[in-house]
Amino acid sequence: MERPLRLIAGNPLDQLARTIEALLVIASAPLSVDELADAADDHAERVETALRLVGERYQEGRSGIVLEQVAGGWAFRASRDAADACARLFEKPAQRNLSQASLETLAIVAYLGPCSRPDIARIRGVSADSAVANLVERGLIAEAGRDDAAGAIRYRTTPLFERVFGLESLSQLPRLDDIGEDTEQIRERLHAVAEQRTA
Amino acid sequence: MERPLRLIAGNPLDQLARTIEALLVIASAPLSVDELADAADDHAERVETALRLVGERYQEGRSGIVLEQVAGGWAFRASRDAADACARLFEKPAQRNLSQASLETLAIVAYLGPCSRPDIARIRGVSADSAVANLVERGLIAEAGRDDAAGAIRYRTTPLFERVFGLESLSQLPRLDDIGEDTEQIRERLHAVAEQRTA
Amino acid sequence: MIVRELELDLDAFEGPFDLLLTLVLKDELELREIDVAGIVLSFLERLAERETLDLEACGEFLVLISALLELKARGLFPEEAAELAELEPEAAAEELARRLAEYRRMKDAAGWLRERLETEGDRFFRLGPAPLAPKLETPLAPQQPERLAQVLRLLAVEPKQVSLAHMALRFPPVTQFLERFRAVLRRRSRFDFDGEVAQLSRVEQAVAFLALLELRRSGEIVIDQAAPFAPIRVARTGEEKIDRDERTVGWNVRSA
Repeated sequence: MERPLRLIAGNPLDQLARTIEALLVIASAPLSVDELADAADDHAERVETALRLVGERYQEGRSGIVLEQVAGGWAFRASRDAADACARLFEKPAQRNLSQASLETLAIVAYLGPCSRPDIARIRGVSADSAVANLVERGLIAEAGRDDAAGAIRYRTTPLFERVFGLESLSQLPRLDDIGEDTEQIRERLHAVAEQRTA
Repeated sequence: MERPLRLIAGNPLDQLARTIEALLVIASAPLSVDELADAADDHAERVETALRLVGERYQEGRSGIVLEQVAGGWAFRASRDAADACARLFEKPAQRNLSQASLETLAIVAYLGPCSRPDIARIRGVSADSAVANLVERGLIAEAGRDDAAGAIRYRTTPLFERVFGLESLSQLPRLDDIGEDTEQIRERLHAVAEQRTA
Repeated sequence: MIVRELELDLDAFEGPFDLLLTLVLKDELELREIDVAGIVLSFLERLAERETLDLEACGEFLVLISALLELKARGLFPEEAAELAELEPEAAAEELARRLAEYRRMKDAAGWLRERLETEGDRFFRLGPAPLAPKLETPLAPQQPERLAQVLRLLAVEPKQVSLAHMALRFPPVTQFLERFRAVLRRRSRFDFDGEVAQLSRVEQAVAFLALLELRRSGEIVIDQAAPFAPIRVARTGEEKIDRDERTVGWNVRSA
């Protein structure tokens, strides 16, 4: 398979790129530039340059293996083209059937940083106990120490959360304005009901 | 219309090869030809042909990722050239620390003597199941018979626990006179506080 | 239209309203898990399907849903209900608006996450080690025993002192009022609910009201109210001469 961007064998940068490929194909989680540099015993800047080479080679449409920057590091994943085939063979236990309650709880933990079950219940207006337990079991949130005042356990999102949602870091979460789409929906349903009444 | 196989991008066989790459890069175990064929929704013979293509692309000296046939089927591994880097990656995070959940669970078992998971959950205010499983796997706690009343499995600390914490025996644990004079008082105090927290 | 047969499809509960009430009353379902707005919407949608406005169903529903809402609010925010009560009405409204805005933002964020799941759902990646990767050994760092003592001390720290107002807002069990009303009805064939609960706190009154509904549901009593806000009169079943128009028949005969 000759490709225009093929890396020239023997070139030290090419060798570094191959080392990075090797590290990423066996890694259990995304690797940061520093982790890659330490393992490859090379400089972080050179690792960054080599990562660009790797990224050109492993991109959507070119390869079944795709390099992505996610959860504070770099990782290989399957190409989107192969999603159907992957879905036939693999489950997605972390994100399958996430309920609205779980998503709201996840949003609160992601945006407000470490927070406890009482914090979450206060915002959602309903108990967060089962949603929190469910998210912990899925590995999307994890315990992060205890609240100083009340001693309640606090939770934060995990690197898996960033990976599932395709985020480089939590700072990639969008800013939120005050207009609630959900409120809008409820209003629409109410209007629809009212119109039916008067019709 | 049968056409001779052409090994250029866009050719279905090349696409199958890319699908196989995608499946192999996310698999946690080697995949057999049949598994690959089922997932790719294609014939086993075509999968075998495509695997030859993948093997040409991912071979020693050409790529950091190498296709390997092992007992259970096919899998990617790191190239031998990158062996040193991989060894450094897997040696590096040599020392781990205990999570808050594990530390709390360990402290409860160490100070209060054999406890069941419900005992621990009662004091922590949250399920202890994964922390207990984690500590058992690490060999820091072990099963110690069953609870008289409910029949739940109880856990005690192990000799490894004492080694890790540099203790000759549990009697060397730091005193907790500020909480209670003896185990019973400490237990009562912890239960009382836990109840207040969940009230 | 029979309010208690209203079919609900909520996160925490699926089934008829009647069953939801029963489960809440028996403490088998946490009221705080229930999305009350979802119940209201279901009711309105059902109402809209009908040609005439069912005033009786509306009244019954309003009473029921208000009792549920008040119980839920006080159960969720025992301390804050007291805090809010201390605020001037304007400040309290502002505080509630702030919380509502915060909740809306989080609903938005949840919506964004849901969309993101859809657009990113075709990204598959491996969880856990690669099949041919070296086995990862992660020996534990040597630990200080003092850390064990520290975490236990933290577990033994009493949470922030709760106010007495909070204690006053704790709920008596519904069964307490079930027993009480049954006892009253053994002595008398009928009584005036408002008079019976006049000395109680608002929370106790709300719980007492739920007990009343439960007694009616189980067919032990009939209830009559001459007009909205008029005193609620309670009578043993079989003594229901006050129940001339049988307006409560749906609640005492049909209970399963």
